[in-house]
Formats: sequence, structure tokens, C-alpha cells
Amino acid sequence: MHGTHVTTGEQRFDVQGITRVEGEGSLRLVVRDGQVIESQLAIFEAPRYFERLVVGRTPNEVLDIVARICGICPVAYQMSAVHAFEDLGEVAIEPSVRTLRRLLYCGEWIESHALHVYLLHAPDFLGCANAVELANLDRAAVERGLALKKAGNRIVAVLGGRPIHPVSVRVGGFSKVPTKRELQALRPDLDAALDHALATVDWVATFVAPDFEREERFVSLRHPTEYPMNDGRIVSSDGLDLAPTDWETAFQEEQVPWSHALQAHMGDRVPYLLGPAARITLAADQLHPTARAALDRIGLADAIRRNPYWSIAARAVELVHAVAEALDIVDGYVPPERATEPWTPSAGTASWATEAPRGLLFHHYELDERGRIASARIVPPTSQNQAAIEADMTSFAPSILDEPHDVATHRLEQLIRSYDPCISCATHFLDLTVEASS
Amino acid sequence: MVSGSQSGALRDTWFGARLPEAELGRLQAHARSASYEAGAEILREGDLTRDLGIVVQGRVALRLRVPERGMTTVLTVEAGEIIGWSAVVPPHRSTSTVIAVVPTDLMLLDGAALRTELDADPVLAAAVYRSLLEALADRLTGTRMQLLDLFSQHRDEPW
Amino acid sequence: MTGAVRATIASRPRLGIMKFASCDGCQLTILDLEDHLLDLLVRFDLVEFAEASSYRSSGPFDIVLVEGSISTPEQAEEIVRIRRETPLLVTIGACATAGGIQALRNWADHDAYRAAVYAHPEYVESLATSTPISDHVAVDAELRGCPIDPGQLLELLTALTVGRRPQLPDESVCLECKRRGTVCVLVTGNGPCLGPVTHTGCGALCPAYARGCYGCFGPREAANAPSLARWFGRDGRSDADTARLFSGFTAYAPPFRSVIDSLGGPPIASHSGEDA
Amino acid sequence: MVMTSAAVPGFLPRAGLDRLLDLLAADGRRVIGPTVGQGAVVYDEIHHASDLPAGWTADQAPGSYRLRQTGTERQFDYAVGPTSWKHETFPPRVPLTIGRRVNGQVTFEDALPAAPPVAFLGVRGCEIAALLTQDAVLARGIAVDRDYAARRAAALIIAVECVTPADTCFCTSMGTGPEVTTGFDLAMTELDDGFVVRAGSPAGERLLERLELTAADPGRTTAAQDAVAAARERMGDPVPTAGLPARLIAAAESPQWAEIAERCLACANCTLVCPTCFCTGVTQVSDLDGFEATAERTWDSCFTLGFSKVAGGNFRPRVQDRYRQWLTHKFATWWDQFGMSGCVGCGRCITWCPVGIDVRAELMAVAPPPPALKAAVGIIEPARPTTVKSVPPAASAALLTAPIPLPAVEELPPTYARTFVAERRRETVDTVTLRFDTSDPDLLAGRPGQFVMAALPAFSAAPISVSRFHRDGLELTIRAAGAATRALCELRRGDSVGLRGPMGRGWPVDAAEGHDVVIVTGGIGLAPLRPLVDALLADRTRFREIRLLYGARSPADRLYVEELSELAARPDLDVGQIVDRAGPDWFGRVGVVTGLFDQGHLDGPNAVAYVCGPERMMTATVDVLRDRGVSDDRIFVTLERHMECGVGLCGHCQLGKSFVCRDGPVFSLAEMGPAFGREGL
Repeated sequence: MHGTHVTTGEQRFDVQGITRVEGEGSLRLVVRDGQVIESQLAIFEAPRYFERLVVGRTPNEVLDIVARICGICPVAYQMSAVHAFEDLGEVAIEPSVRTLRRLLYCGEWIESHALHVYLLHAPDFLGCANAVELANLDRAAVERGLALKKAGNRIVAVLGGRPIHPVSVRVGGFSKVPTKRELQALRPDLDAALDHALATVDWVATFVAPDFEREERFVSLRHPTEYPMNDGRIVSSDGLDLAPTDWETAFQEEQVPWSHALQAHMGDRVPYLLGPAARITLAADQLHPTARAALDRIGLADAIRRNPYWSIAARAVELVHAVAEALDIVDGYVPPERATEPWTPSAGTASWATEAPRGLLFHHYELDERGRIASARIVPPTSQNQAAIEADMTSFAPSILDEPHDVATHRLEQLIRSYDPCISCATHFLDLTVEASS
Repeated sequence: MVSGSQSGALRDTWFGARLPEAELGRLQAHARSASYEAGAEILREGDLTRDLGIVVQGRVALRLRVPERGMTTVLTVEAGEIIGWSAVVPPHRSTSTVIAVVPTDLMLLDGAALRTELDADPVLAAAVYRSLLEALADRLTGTRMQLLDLFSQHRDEPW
Repeated sequence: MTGAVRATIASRPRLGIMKFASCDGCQLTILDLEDHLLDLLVRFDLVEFAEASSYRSSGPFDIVLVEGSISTPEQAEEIVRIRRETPLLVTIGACATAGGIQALRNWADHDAYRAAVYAHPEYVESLATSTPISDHVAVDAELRGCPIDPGQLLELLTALTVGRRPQLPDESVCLECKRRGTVCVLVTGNGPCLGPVTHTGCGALCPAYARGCYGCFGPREAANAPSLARWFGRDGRSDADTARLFSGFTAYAPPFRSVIDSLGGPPIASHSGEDA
Repeated sequence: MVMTSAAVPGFLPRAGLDRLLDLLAADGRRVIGPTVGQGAVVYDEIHHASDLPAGWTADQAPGSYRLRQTGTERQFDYAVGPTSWKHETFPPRVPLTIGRRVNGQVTFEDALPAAPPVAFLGVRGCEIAALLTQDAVLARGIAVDRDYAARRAAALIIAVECVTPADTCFCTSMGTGPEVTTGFDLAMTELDDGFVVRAGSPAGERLLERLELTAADPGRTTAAQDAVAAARERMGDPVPTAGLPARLIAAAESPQWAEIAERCLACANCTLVCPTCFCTGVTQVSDLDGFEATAERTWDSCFTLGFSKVAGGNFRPRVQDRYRQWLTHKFATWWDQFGMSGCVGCGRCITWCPVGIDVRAELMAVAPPPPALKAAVGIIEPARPTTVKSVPPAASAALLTAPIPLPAVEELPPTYARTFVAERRRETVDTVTLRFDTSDPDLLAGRPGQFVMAALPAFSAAPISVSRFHRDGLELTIRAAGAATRALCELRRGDSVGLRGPMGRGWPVDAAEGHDVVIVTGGIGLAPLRPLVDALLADRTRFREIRLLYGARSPADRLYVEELSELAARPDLDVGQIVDRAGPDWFGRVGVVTGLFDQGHLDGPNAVAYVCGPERMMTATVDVLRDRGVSDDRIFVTLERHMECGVGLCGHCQLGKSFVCRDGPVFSLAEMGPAFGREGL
């Protein structure tokens, strides 16, 4: 549904219902006399009020509920929440439980990145409308993507029972932890997945990305010894350095009139970008050696930083990282003594940030004296990226104004997809009703 | 329709056989017989029902007009059974169209005269109403069974 | 007989997959049928699946799978339109079949909800309720669950290609627990479990992971939720705590809803976070 | 050193248990026994004695099970837990057949997995009784479940006497324990320092010899006996069983059923933990095109709604009906079916009921014993006929060669005769008649009223009445009522289908000899009566007047229209037809089928009636027949019930004491008694 309204001196690009993104969104760009006067990423996603839904619930109930914010990255929501509650309760989880949490997250990264790279994003580079068409061109590639995705899903399913909305994450650990044998059973799939992930890196490196560069402010977690995932400090490409509990000291959210969106920004109102490109830019030195070598081999580190279309390469490299790390964890696994550490809910403030596949995900809860949620704030990565996406659309616009309108519109849509926006995630913040244009 | 006075027949019908002897004789005066060719319309839905009828021989169909489906037969009445009970029960309008399916002989009792007799004679009324009630109850039971549409196929699943 | 949808490579039915208020997880389950995905998709003409394909269609369809609950005025109109466009409408997931977790707001003061999340609630248009699709239009079949089970989804799609009735039993989770050898967590005291009154389909997941079922597939036929609720209350559990057990992803489905009501409502109230 | 022999029990020191396990392993047997897992004593693979639940027991109460440590080294101090041996002998899912269908041609092949040797360690008296009970149902009746029989034959039974009954146990009342008396290879009694071991079969004797035990001294032997006796003492007799079956049947209309349904969740836990419940369904696992499908036998339960579903309806929609079916079957009709009780008193259904419904209390509430009986303690009806002998498990052939009441004529998995469609005739908009050519002698030997199971890969096998027998084939008239019947209706000439049968008991033709015959039917119900008409007319002189009364929805919904006209023209047969509604071009009767009785005289006391149609139609017809003086033993009806297997093994079609598929589908009203037309049976 590509709308086009060309008036004298004015070009409008409307995509009502961007496809191959999670959830329902639209974009609008209005250019008048060469100047971008409107650049909006809007979302037709009905609000579901999760921050309200969790009020009155126990922390463990919250883990089940917040997973439902997003079907693509439920683990991310469980992770930010569970770390927040454990931080508040000063629960010391066993190292092997902590490792299992990372493994669970690896599974989700693999599943989410494989989905985006193969089924949602790659069709753009190869001129296809979907994965079925892509399979007609290159069935082996799609099957490779599906195998990767399946490997990720299997990790989540072994640890949490099912790939979407897994059930085992509990404050203090897991309701049940796998046996050594159960994890070992993942190995054949993961071995194959590592080959697939490396092949993915080489495959996407052959793609031709539109010529577009800009300087971006990146934000991600950074940990002294690990690639950012569950733990670390919040850092930015221009020097920010915060504890994961302190996101609110540097960032604010505000509601913009054309959107249900609560857009996040830093004090200086300069947009910032989260996600694979940010992590690769800020923490490439922590990549698993196999992933690091793959990144070096394709030589796209710079392109990832400058050109948003190359986020596909960042995801491919992170696929290698997640599979390689998962293999290491499976091999070194020693089941914990206890699946769950005992824990008593208490009053206070619980907050934490982890790295969802799409970037930094911040949770903040106030708990009452019975340990029930009194208030909540959940800041998903897509809401934080929205301003950066709109700014990039503005920068990108001049390069497509001479293209035929539908080509230009398609380019814009592609640009949006390269950020892997997760609109369902953004439940509580996104729902832009596009103002009626004449 | 061919009409005639056939006074001997009422006693031989299911309806007549149940009447007390004295009353039977009195009703006999209001009885006449009628014959219909196959396809003849005996009564039309909505019309005034002038006679209570007893099928002596043949078969009549009770039909309702269903605009989407045309005329639908909902019941056939066989020899020995009654038609036109609305001749006795207000508002005396026929609830269906009655057609002779095959050549049919009816015994007809004049409705107005019958009603007058019934009002005047509790013994007759008791006997007639009882027979009518039984006939109607039978018909109601049958109608309920038909309503169940037992032989139809339930297809509430799309597969 | 006529009327049966049959999907083959030779005659591909027009398939639409769409969503309302939801997390996308049930649609994602379609893509999670990794091993069968490509073989399945060639048997359908996938004319609408915005999550995974750039082609769009507003109808007509032969089959529509709908995810999500109805929670805005536009959605309430759109589902009526879609129903007109398809002979076979299948709802997928707890949001579409029961209203989802967001249906908890049906007990609450909606304006208070909006104000709690948005500084400018006047910008946000949404219904006061989140309701299942079947509250708005007739539904031909449903896949339960939050999210739906990939096995059940494959069974549905396979049944459509083979031309048979999908095997989607409406029985308790307990049967599956017993078949897979999981010991009853309710009886061993490892937590309250909604399995006995919950619709099967997940493979009895939660008890196998050492926790009670939280009812994400919704009430099964003849779900005797009041009896189970009385049992939960037997060992000193408060009505409010029993109510919270039923106040999950299918809370608004009738037998659970009435139990919640009888126990004083779900933990979330419009005016405060108090639950009794 | 005195070596043990068959006659002399030996003593196995606790430390010697691993030697027993090693011997079993050396024989290639997997050992299944008790171990602690998931908060309970469950049966799982046992590799070492250390896998056993040493020092564990459990406190059991209605709806509650809690593990508890005893502080001793004893390994068998628990009462039965959530698992039963049927997980091994009758697994939850077993592939039966693989069906393939290519270009309209079907093939079926057996898919049963192998049954490798296994040993069950720690089998209790009540559990042996349960195994013997399932033997009677699944392996010793007129139909044999081959998978069960093979697994059972492959299992060595090592019993351990129960000396620690739970509060939920009542084997003493059911006459199944606690003493282990039969049906075992080895039986052990645990003492503080080891086990007194005795053999119960040749295989057990050989094993005992190889254990090279010293003879148990008299002190130990006595201690072992005392321990079991003490267990019996502790249990008492909580369920007076004298006269219980009759009392339960008499209580069919008790208000107590509805009261139980207030609490019962119909979750099916009781039936699945029950070691004797045997009901199963068949699940089809097919590829995307239905070219290949595996039929799996799957545990089912009479508590699910789908269990009693038939096309367009359900026979047990209410929970109270389902509970009544279960309890009545266990404690009453099981006797009629198998000559024994279906309950062994293990108490699992009590402990594992999520809301603690106690079957002992419900029995007493529904069918209270007469006051005199309550007083007379110890009057226990023999719960298990002594004629049910143990099955020597090590001798696998014994199970199948032991005397059984009737020759095993049917088996699961089923075998289907591939049969080809020779002719296809459309009867009505949704009904076709298919003529099949076959030389299969079984199929050709069918009798009027019998049915076949018609199977297409990927679809559940459908019971279809034979609508005509030919010298070289048979006809099936099929209405597209569901997916499977629709697929059958779509078959074309030359296509093949798997047929099995004929099955069930047909119309008793001889019963009509010398009598008037009235055949009353409606809709598709004419199909199973058509062979009866054929049979009557083939031997017309044996019968007096024959009247066929047929009701249909509309003239166009009638089957065999031309044939009916021909029949109506015969002087020796009276045909009445009636439809529920008709257009103006119909000159026949309109109304209900019972209205046809007014057409002429019915000499009730001299008549035999055959009735087939929707149940509501049949009850109305039976009312008229009885009113006209036809006696119940001369009124035959045919019943529709959910059927999965067709041979009395899946349990779905039970009606009171009968399996409709095997004992019916034709019954006389006299046989059915008050069950006919009653809600929820």
C-alpha cells in the first residue's frame, strides 16, 4: 500500500503498513523544496498497557507477563526483569545458572537474528518480496537460515520448554535446569549452525548496500570480559558510562503529539542508536574469536558503523558470536547444585538493562512492602531507536529524491527494515495515528 | 368437489365412533360428505374454516407457503384423521392450505352448527373436545419430532 | 461434499495471516515451523502476511488466520470486514481466542490505565476493552495458547492440505502430563496448577519444567474452575491469591472470568495496585 | 551352606541387590524399578541398587503426596506412586500401522515396535493384580492387542511385598493384596538387612539358582510373613464389596452423581494413573499430502468429551455421566465383561485426584452397603476369580497359548483387506453407495447388520454398516458426515480402501421365523437394514407379513429410491414411506415415521421388530412397538457409538456392560434393559 501524493514543490512518501517488520507500522516523509519537513516512523500497534498490567503482581508473575510484550524477544524481557529483581533482592545466583541465562539469551539472539537476516532483510538486497521468493532464487540459503533459526529456537526450548514465551526463568534461577545430556544433545545442531553462521557472514558480505553514510551516536552495554548481553555498564560512543541500573539518570522519555510513542533521548536531544551495529562498534573486542575473525575477514566494521543498511552484517557477525558462545557453554556445562536460589520479595526499586537482540532494554520497577509491583517502566530498544531512525530518514532523503517515486518509497521502507524495528515490543509507546493529509 | 348427504358414515370414522350414541345422531344432521380430485384445494391458509373434516378415504396435504421455498408440505392427513380443527377453535382461520393429494372423500361437519351444539351440550362438548385434543396432541408430538430434524446432518465444523 | 478447504500445490487456497493487539508470537510460530515452512508455503497462496512478506491483500481469502485481540475501534470494524472476505476464519492464540493478558483491563478503569502509561492520554485511541475475536464475528476454529503450539499449528495446516479434520482435542492438560510421565505438581505440592481445567495443546509444558500450569491455553470444555478454586483456597490461600492464579493470559475466558469475579477480581484494579 | 531351591526361600543380603541387577543386565533385560524423581517415587530405569529410593517413603492422602525420609537403609518402604507398570506394558503412545495412499491405491503395514526383554523390580501385589486384569482385557479376550501381549511376555516380574501401605490403599478390600501370591517370577520381602526371596515361575527358579543364595533362616522367613500380615492388619477392610456391583447399577439415577460432578474436574487423572484403565484413541500422524500416515494408539479417557463423540452429537456431555461411567465400569460392569473387578485397590486415583475425590467414600455415598453388611466385618466377595491364573512371564508363548474363552479372532494393530471400488452410485446430495469387489472370505461371510472398519491413510478408520452382500463383494452406503466419511464418499471406481471385518453382531434373522416382521428406520439407517430385507426376501416363506417403514428428511433424502419402488410393488412386502417435509410434487406421506403404524394392523404379540435410526427416533418407535404389544426380546435396535478399534479394545463404545462394537451394534431391548434411551450412558 504505497501512497503517493506529488504536489508542486512537495514530495510525500507514505507507507501505510510496513511489511516484514514485527508489528504494524508506517512511515511518512514529506519533502518540500528539497527540505525534509516531516520524517516520521509511525506504528499502528494497539496499546496493551503492560506497565499497568504488572502492577499488583509478584516478581515471578512479572517474568511471565513481560515476556508477552514481544513474541520475537521474550527472553530479553525476562532477562532485564529477572536481573532487576535479583539485584534488588541481592540474590547471588550460581555461576552455572548465570551461564545458562547467557545460553538462553544466545538462543534468542540466534533465532531473532536469523529471522531478520534471512526472512525479513535479505529479500530486500535480492529483490524479493519474501522468503518463498528468495527460496526460488536460492533455496539453500533460506534453508540455512531456517536451520540457524531452529538451532536458536532449540536452545530456548531446551532451557525454557518452548521457543516463544519460555516458562522456566524464575527469580533466583530456573524452575528446572537441563541435565548435561540434554544440553549435549544440542551440539550437532550447534556445530552445523556455526558453519551456517559463518556462511551467513560471507553471504551477506556479497550484498550491495545503498550508498549512504552518517555519523551515529551508539549506545550499548559493555562488560570487561564478555560481549554485552546480560551484564555490563551502559556506554556510548561519546563517552557515557553508567551502571545498568542507572539508565534514567542519563535518558528521558517523552510523548510526541503525532504518536503514542514515548521517544527516548539523552539530555542533549541528539538521537542515539542501539542494537547490533552499536554493540559491534562499542564491543567488537569482546566478540568470540571466531566471530571477531569473521568480522575482520569481511572488513565491514567501518561500514557497519556508518551505513545502517550494513546492520545485516552486524547481525551475521553476532550470529557467529552467539552460536560459538553457545557451543562453549554447552561444552563447559556443569549443572548447578540448585535450580533456584531461595529469595524473599521485598520493597524497593528494581532496575536493570540487558541487551535484547535489537539493543538495550531497560526495566524499572517499584515494589511495595509485600514485594508486589507498585509501578513499572519498560523502555524497549525500538522506542529508543525511533528518533535515530527518523533522523536517518531525513539524512537519507536527498539521495532518493531523483528516483522514481515507488523506487524511492521502497528504499525508505528498506531503510526502516534495516533497523529491525520491533513494533510489538514498543506496545506501550507506539501507535501513531497519521494526521489526515488533506 | 362433489357434495352429498352421507349420514351413515360419521359413525364409521374414528371421530364419530367415540361419540355417545345420542349425540352422534344429533351431529349426523350437520354432516355431509365431499369428494375431491387429486390436486384439489380444500382449504386455503388464512381463509375462514367452515367445516371440521374427517378423511374418509384418500390423503390430504397440509401446506405452508414459504416465500423462499415455495409450497412446503408439513404433514399429510390420512383416512380416519381430522382436518380443519380451526373450525372449532377461534379465530377459525385455516393455519395451512389443504390439498387433496389423491382422490379423497371427506366427511364434513358444519363448523357454525357444531359450535352451537357444543355450546349447548356439555356432554357432547366433552366428547368432541377430548377427541380433538387427542388428535391435536398427536399432531403436536409429531411436529416436535419433525422439528428435531433428526435425519438432517449436523455440519457445524468447517472441515 | 462441498465446503471443505483443501490445500494442494495444484489448487492453492488464498491464505491471509493478520494480527490485531498482540505480541506477534503466534505469527512467528508459523515461521518457527522451520523444517516444514517452505513445503507448506508452496501449498498456499500467501496473499497477506505482513510480518514476512511484502505482498498485501485485503481479500478475498479462502482461509484467514488471525492473531490478537480487538482493542481499538478500527480493529472492531476491520474484523467484521475480514469475516466477510473469508469462508474460513481461524483464530490463533490467547489474545484472539480469549482477549489475552491485555484483557485484564476489562476489569479496570480504562482512562486510569491510559493515564498511567501516557503523559498525554488524549493522543491515544483505544477501546476500554480487549476482547476475543469471537465476541465480534463467528469463528470457525481456534488454536489456543500463548503462544500457539507449533505442533498444533502444523496439524491444522496439514489437515487443511490433507482435507481432514484437525486433531485438536479439547481435554485437560493432565492427559498430556500423564502420557509424558510428568508427576503431578499439584499433588506433590510443587505449586498450584491450572492444568486440570486448562485446554491441552502445549504438551504439558510447565509441569515438565517443575511449575504449575498457568492456563495460557485457556479453559477446556467443562472446566470446573470453581472446584479447583475451592481446592486452592483449602490450605489458607486468600481469595485474592486464588484469583491471581486465574488472572493470566486467558483470564477473560468465561469460566476463568467468573471465578475471578467470584473471588473479588484480578490483582490489578483501576484505582490502585491493591489486590484485596 | 544350604543352597536355595524352588521350594526354599533364599536370603539376599542388601549388598547383593546389585548382583541381581547384574544378572538381569547380563540377560539383556532393561530393569525398571522405583527411584526418586520429580518429588515422588516413580518407575524408571534402574542401573544400580543405589538408584533405588533408599530411606524414602511418602505420605499419601486424597489429593496429596509428600516424600519423606525415613532414616533407614530400606529401599522399598513406599506405597505405590504415580507411575504404574502400564507405562511399560501399555505405553501412552504406540505406532500401530503405517498407511500409504498413492494414486488412489492404499497399503497398510504393521508399525509395532519390538518389545525387548525387561524386568520389573518392586511389583506389589495390587500391581500384579492390575497386570492380570489388563491381561484379561487386552490379551485373553476375543481380541488381542499384540503390542501389549508382546511387552507383557517380555517382562520378568520381580515382586517386592508391600509392608508399608499408604492411607489411600485398599487392596485388602479388593482381594488383591498386600500378599503376593501369584503372577510373579521372583518375590522378595524386605527386611532390615536384606530380602527373603522366593520363586514363582520356572524363569524365577532359574534366576534364583543363579543368585546362589543361602536359604533364609526360619526367623527371617517368619519376620517376612509377619511384616506383610501387619500391613494387612493396618489397612483393614475400608470398602465392603459384597453386592457392590448390583448396588452401583441400581444407583444409576442417584443424585450423588451430580454432587460428585460439583467437585470432579473431569481432568482424567484418575483414569491415567489407574493401572487397569485401558481406553485408547487412535491419532493420525500424516505428512503434508496425506500420502503417508502413521496411526498411533494413544491413551484416552472416558472423562474427555471427545471420548463419546459421534457425528453430530455426544453421548456423555455431562461430567456426572462421565464419572458414573468410570466408577460403574470399574466396580460393576467390569465383572460382566471380564469376570472380575476393574479396581485393584491401589489407591492411585485417590492420591492423584487434584481435588482429592476419594473413590472409597464416593462408593459408600453412591451405593451404601445395607446396614447388616456394615456390621459384618470381613464379608468380602471374592474380588478375583481364582480361575484367572497368573501368566508365567518368562515363557512368552504361555500368554497366547493359555486357554482363553474364545479364539482370538481380532487383533490390534488391525489388518486391512485392500478392496477396490467397483461401482459408485450417488444416493442423495451427501450420500453415496460404493460397491467393492473382494475375494476376502471374511468380508464375504458377513451377516446383515454387521459393519466394517473402512480405512484410508491419514483418516481415522470409520465404522460403516454393510448395505448389501454380494457373492463377490459388498456395498457400503456412506454419508459424508465428517472428514473420513467425506474422503470415502470421494472415492472413485478403481480406488482402493482398507476394509476390516465384518464386525459386530448383526440382525438376528432367525428370530423372525414364523412371525410378522416390522422394520422401522429413518435416514441413513436404512443402509444396515437393507441386507436384512435381502435375507428375509431370499427366504420369504419362513416369515409372515413383512412391513418396512421408512422415514426421511425429504423425498430427495431417501436412499435406494428405485429399489424402494420395486419393493413397494411386491405383493409379499408392505412398504411405507414418510418424509418430514416435501414439496408439492410429493404424493406420499409427510410426518413422522411412527405415524406409519396407523397404516394397517400390527399384530404386536406375534411381531418381531428391527429398528435403526437416530436414537430419538428409535425411542419414539420403541414406545409405539411396546404399546402395540411387541415384547422387548423381539425388538432389535442398532446403536451408534464412538468406535476407534471395532474390536472391543479401545473402550469408547461402552454402554453399560457392553462394547457396542463387539456385543452390538444390534441389541434386543431385553438385553439392554433400562440402559436404552437413558441420558448419559
